[in-house]
Amino acid sequence: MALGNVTSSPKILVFSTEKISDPAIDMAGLLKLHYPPTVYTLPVPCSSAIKPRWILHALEQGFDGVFIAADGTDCPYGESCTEKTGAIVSMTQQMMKEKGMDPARLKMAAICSVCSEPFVRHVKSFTEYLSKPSN
Amino acid sequence: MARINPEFSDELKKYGAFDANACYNCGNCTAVCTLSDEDNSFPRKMVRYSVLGLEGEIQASLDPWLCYYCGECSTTCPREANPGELMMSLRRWLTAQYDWTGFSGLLYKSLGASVTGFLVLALAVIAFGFSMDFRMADLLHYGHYFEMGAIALVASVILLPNIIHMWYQTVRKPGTEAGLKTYFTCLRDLLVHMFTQKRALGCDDNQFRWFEHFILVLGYLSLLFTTVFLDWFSTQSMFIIVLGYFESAVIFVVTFDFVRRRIQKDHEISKHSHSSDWFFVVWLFLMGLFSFLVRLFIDLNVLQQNMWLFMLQLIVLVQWALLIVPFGKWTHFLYRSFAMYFQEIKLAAN
Amino acid sequence: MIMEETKKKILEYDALVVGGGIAGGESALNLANLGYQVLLVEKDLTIGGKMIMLSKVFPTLDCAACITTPKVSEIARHKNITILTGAEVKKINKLGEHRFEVDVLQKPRYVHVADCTGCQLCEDVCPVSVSDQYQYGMVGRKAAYIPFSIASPRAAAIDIENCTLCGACERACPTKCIDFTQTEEEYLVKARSVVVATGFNLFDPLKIPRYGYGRFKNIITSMQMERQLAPTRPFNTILRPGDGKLPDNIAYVLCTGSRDKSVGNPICSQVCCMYSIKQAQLLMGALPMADITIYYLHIRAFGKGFNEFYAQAQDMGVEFIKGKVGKISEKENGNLILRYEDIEAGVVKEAEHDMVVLSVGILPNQGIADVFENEKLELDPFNFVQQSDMLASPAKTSIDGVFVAGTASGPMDIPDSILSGGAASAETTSYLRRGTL
Amino acid sequence: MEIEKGKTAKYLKEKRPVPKEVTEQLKSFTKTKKAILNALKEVHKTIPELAMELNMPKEDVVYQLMSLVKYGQVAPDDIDDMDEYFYYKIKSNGKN
Amino acid sequence: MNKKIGVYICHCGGNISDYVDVEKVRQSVESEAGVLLSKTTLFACADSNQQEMVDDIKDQHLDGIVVASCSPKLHLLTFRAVAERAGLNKYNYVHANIREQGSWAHSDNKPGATEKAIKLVKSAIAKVRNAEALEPVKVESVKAVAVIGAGVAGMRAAIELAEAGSEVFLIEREFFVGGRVSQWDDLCITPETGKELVTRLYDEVMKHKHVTLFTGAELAEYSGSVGNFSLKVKVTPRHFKLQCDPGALKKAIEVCPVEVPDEFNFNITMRKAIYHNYPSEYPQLPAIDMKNCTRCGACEKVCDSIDLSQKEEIINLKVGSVLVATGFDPYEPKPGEFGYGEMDNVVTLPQFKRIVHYCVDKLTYKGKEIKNIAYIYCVGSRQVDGENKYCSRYCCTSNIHTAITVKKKYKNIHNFHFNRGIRTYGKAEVWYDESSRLGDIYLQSFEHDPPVVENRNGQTIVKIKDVLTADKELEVVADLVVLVTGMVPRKDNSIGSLLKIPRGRDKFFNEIHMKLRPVETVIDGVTIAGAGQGPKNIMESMNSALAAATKSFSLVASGALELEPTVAKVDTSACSWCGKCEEACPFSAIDRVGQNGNSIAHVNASVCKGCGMCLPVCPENALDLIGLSDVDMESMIDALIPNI
Repeated sequence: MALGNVTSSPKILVFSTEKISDPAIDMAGLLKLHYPPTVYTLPVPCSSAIKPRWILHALEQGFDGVFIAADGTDCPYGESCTEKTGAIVSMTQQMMKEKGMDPARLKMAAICSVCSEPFVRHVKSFTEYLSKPSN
Repeated sequence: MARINPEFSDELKKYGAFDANACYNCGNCTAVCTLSDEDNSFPRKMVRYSVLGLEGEIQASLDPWLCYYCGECSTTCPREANPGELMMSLRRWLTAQYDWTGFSGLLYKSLGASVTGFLVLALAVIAFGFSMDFRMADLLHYGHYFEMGAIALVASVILLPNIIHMWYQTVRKPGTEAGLKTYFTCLRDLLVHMFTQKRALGCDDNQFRWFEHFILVLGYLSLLFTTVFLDWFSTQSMFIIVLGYFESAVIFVVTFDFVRRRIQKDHEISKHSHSSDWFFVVWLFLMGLFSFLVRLFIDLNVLQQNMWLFMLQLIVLVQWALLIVPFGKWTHFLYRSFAMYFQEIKLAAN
Repeated sequence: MIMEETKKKILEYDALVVGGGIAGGESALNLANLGYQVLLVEKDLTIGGKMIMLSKVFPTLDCAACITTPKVSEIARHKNITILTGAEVKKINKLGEHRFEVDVLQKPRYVHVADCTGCQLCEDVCPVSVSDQYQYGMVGRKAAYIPFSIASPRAAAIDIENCTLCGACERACPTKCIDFTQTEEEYLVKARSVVVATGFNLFDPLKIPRYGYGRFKNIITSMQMERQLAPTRPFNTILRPGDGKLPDNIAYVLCTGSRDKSVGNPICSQVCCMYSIKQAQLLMGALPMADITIYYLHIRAFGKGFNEFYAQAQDMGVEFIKGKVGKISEKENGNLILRYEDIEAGVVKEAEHDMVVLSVGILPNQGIADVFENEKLELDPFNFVQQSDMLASPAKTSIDGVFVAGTASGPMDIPDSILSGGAASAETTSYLRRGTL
Repeated sequence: MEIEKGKTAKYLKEKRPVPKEVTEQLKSFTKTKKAILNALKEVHKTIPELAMELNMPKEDVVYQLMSLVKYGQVAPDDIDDMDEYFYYKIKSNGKN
Repeated sequence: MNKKIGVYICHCGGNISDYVDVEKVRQSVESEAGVLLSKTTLFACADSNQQEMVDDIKDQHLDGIVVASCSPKLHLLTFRAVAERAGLNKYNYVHANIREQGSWAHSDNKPGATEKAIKLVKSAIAKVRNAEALEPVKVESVKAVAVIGAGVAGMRAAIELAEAGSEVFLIEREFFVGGRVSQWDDLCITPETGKELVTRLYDEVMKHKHVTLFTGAELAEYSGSVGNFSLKVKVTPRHFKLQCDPGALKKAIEVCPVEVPDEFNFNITMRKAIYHNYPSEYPQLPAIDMKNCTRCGACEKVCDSIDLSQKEEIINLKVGSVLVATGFDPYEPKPGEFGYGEMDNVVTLPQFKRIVHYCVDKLTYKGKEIKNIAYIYCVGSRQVDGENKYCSRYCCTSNIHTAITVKKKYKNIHNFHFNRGIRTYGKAEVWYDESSRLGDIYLQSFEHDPPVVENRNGQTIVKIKDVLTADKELEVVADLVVLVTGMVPRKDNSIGSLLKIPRGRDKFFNEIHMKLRPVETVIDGVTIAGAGQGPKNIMESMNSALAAATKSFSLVASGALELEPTVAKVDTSACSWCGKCEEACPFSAIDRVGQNGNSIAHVNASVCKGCGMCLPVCPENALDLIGLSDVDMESMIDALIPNI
């Protein structure tokens, strides 16, 4: 569906977490680590609270990719976060496959509260992946 | 690879240095110094070498002689490390290094040795006078010959070898290869600097200091000439007599001002006086004054009755000629000029 | 009550905070949040101290205003805090534990602050133009003026020294808040504790004539550069005050008036290295083509994130030269020649720059000690307020019940000032509690 | 003692005469202001151009001109070809 | 549905407006559904603008506001307060982050940044349109604070908290209090020694009946949230009864067969398994180190006070706030780093301080007299290749002070400081001056060319290319090489990982904002103080301890707290209890309750922390977070969708 789109850069929705990964994304700005402005962030309390339907909604409505900036082991709500977020991702990817979407349009990585550089690296490489004509 | 010697700064302290260790190497002193340039950036480098105790580097350097001590580096030093005074002390230390007899070092480091030296010479002169029954004519006669002899002796036995030593340390040893022609062509600088101290004009403080110094040097050299070669004390020539009066007056008037400043300490350069500085200015003052008075007494025809004055004059003269000139601060006049000369040679050779 | 004292307004507070900068503000706010009644006395027309004047702050590059203004407005609105601006503490007498008697003198502002809407109409009509102290003399301001747009209170004031009393402002004022009949107000404050947060003064570079500040117009102080970079800046961009040229080769001279016994200040000011590095980074953003050179002795990048910030400036291309600038001379075109020893090369050099910023140091703001009458507020050898128990209770002074916050006790950066303000309020709290138990 | 609101300056003037320097200063500012505004009437100018024309030290022009910018009477225009000096122009009526 | 929305777009004095065309943003959103007014402002957070917003809300009867400015981490609370002052429910205000995630992140792409800002503001408008008035969850706050770490910062904070009127539990992992400062002798700023300072603080702690000190105690478990934390503290026994006869103790130490390196002296000496760090140390009761004890029982035979049967205890505590002051570790040089571990005369600064402490008239180490000491700075700090990029702040001053002490205490000492640029900031500059004047020699290395320590013919040589002597190679024969090691975070990060305190790039605990909230962490109710937050000297640690105490106290002072209403909510009509949410909830906030004969899930609002973990697991989509419903999320996503 992105094929007919004329805009230059793929649109990515990032789910960040209020206490851990969102500060890292803020810091990326602070450090002027540039990344494409077509990356939009919506903070949630914890990455394991993201409902698959939100992800699907975003992808269906026009986002080229969704990136979950998960808490990883730093999650203030408990160790199980990573595992639970992982489950959400695989469940959603399953649903994406069923809908004929490339499951690689959903990505997840743990972004610690100071992982500004890894965040920028992730969204840049994700952008690159999504810009490939085959996608 | 140079090895650090922390004891060296203690040695330098005996030559009058103090607080140089406080230096935090900001380079302010070098930057404010108007005589410092890209080829010779000082005094910080010398401060640094002194702190580290790199004696070889200091001996090979002419920088201490290139400084004419305006005091700006010391007044503006953020650490009050007194680089100006350090440079002064290095000149004393270098004098001691150049001097093959070792007397310089002894006199600089020990006030006792200096005083003893002065006393011994004074007693020797008195003994000599005694042996002559204080006959004025003989004394005048021998006094005159003493001057000539002393000049010849000091110049050939002490000063010349020391200058050669200095040359070896600062020119030859660091590897400067200069042809004879260079030595010849640069001679002009030697003479100019020796007689004019031109370089001091580059200092940032007032030029009056240079002027005073300049006329003092001229007065001193011409009085030397007048007494030794024109035989001032025995001449009948009105011209020479008046010239001598004038020259000796210049000396004691200017040195009086120098002494006054050292007492009042109103300028940075006169704040810190080493004993060798006192000896230098006071003896120069006494020489000028006594010479003046001796001639005056001759002219008034009262010297015969006042032999003590002549004896005093002779004592001061002997002390000056045998202690201050070969080993004391007087040598700076020579080394400075030669430093400029060697510096020109080094520049020309590179 | 004695007759002559009846003129004075009598006020009672739990704590008197002297100085409305960031440290004093932090103390006042903490105390007020715990329910204590606080009187904040500020000499200037606005609270926020020096910080509110700054551009951005290191090492996070947050804008100073973004941090100061909300704090300032929280202070201004707090129901437990009373603010007196344009007021000075004249006398403090300690009558006993928890009993301080303080004389405060408030100069007339000639404006009723409560009625002023900050519309600036008075400013428009005022015919007078004098040097603007809030822009460190780089531009003028009117005699009827609002200090600057984010001042608190954002209200006009009349500079009576320079006013021609033409009355134009009064006629223009829509709320009729200008009132030339105002007179000095004297207050007698009964306070149970005192926090001294009187901040610092900047070194005056006129004391180093060989730098030529004042004579050479393109040499400015770091505070003037700070203003040029701030959102409430005097020019529309960075300009040389000598001729209005956009500078493209700017030099910073560190340790101007710090670590320098020859000007009587042997200590390090702790912030100059970092604020200069910060300004250099900001200048590289504002003037992308400009070269920035910082002449330093030692870079004191010691705090959290500071060394990384220093490395970042190096990566951005800021040039760092180790060597103290010895003297500065001016060329015909207004450019400046800096003479220094390049320590790494051991050689004296000269460099030309078209603008020079003197990174001036922090000096004590000395008056406060004289205000204490019957007990002595001890000062340290550098004339900052002496911390009597520096290790265990850094906010304590020689007088029980008087606490010190921020740079009044020595140079420090903003995070340290804020922590110190927090410490002062903590100590004040326990002191006040000792009074009630 | 009732003093009318909005006319209090007169009251203070009686009590406290305005120092001479203040009025002098005002005169000199008004003069400079006029001169600068006059010079900018026709064409926009840079600070060195203004300094030359008004025969004023450049630093004084910077100070006075920037004050006028602040008071909204003058506005910066383009920058010169060398990217060195801004041109300044009169701000019409205080509205751009 | 809110229809009267005010939108405020901040210039941030150029921080935003330099890259984002704020006027364009304003124009693009002014006709969005529900937007009644839209404004740009120089500083949204300035007092005058706040007042303007209050007036707007009141005059125009706004029912929702959007502020587009910096990160909400800075000013969310500021604008919530504005809303409240104007009588608007604070949850009807939504923030758009167009600085950190807008102008700054995309300063290289102004049109892109503007476009993104428009989308972010529209998204915020979409959310505020659906926003409801919410009431914060009110909880009772336990008027007690747990202070973790009884070093000087922890003890000082405990004293302050007790004086302010809180119950304090001071929890120390070691058997003795005082932390690192007890290992220092002279402290440079005052004549007081570390021991004396610790003693003073300990006495003060003991005076307060509201402070309970646990030694040998570790935080084992933690649950709950601000105002109401439950802690389980594991207390290891000392194996000593309270009274102990000094003679018998001496004997017990003598007979103990176990010898281990004494960590108190940084392993330069040995101690027994029965030990105390120094005479009159606090608490004045020795302890047995059970990790090394062989339980041979020899000590029990000579000393009645020893009781090897004492058991570990678990203590449950309820507190409203936790203050973490766990301090630092000195950097441990790697084997071979400047000869450490390979040459027998290379020690660290902390070790050196202990050596100086034990040598009375003559400075000796391993039997050899020390005259020439080479100090190598920045070991473990400002690493060019390693990962510690930060400056450890205290080491220059501390080392110079030690060098002065050594010079004054012993005869004929020569100090050589191999540094990277001395950082004696502030008043500490006078120590640098004094040491220079005493004849200490400072040598500075280039960043990429550190000094070299080598063994040549049995002599230890330190070589350097000296910045201060124009790159000249210099060398010193050293009798002892002291590595001036910096501070690193505690090796044992169990507290940090238990409490989930985020760490900064330097791996120290991170505050929320260095200037706005310098002692708070993102974990509500957990504050930090002292060198655990980053290198600090004692005075700076004390300042942060006092500031953190104030902050922690303010959380428990009133006995009640308001918490975010963002908790999970069950759609009772959709739920048909399957138990998955109960399983997913890490806080046991979900119970099974009966409703009309059926079982459904119920959320206990005061226990729920609003993490949302229960949301995706519900097969019926019966769970939502308040303020983060499907409608909220999807309308926000829709607003972000490109080219609509």
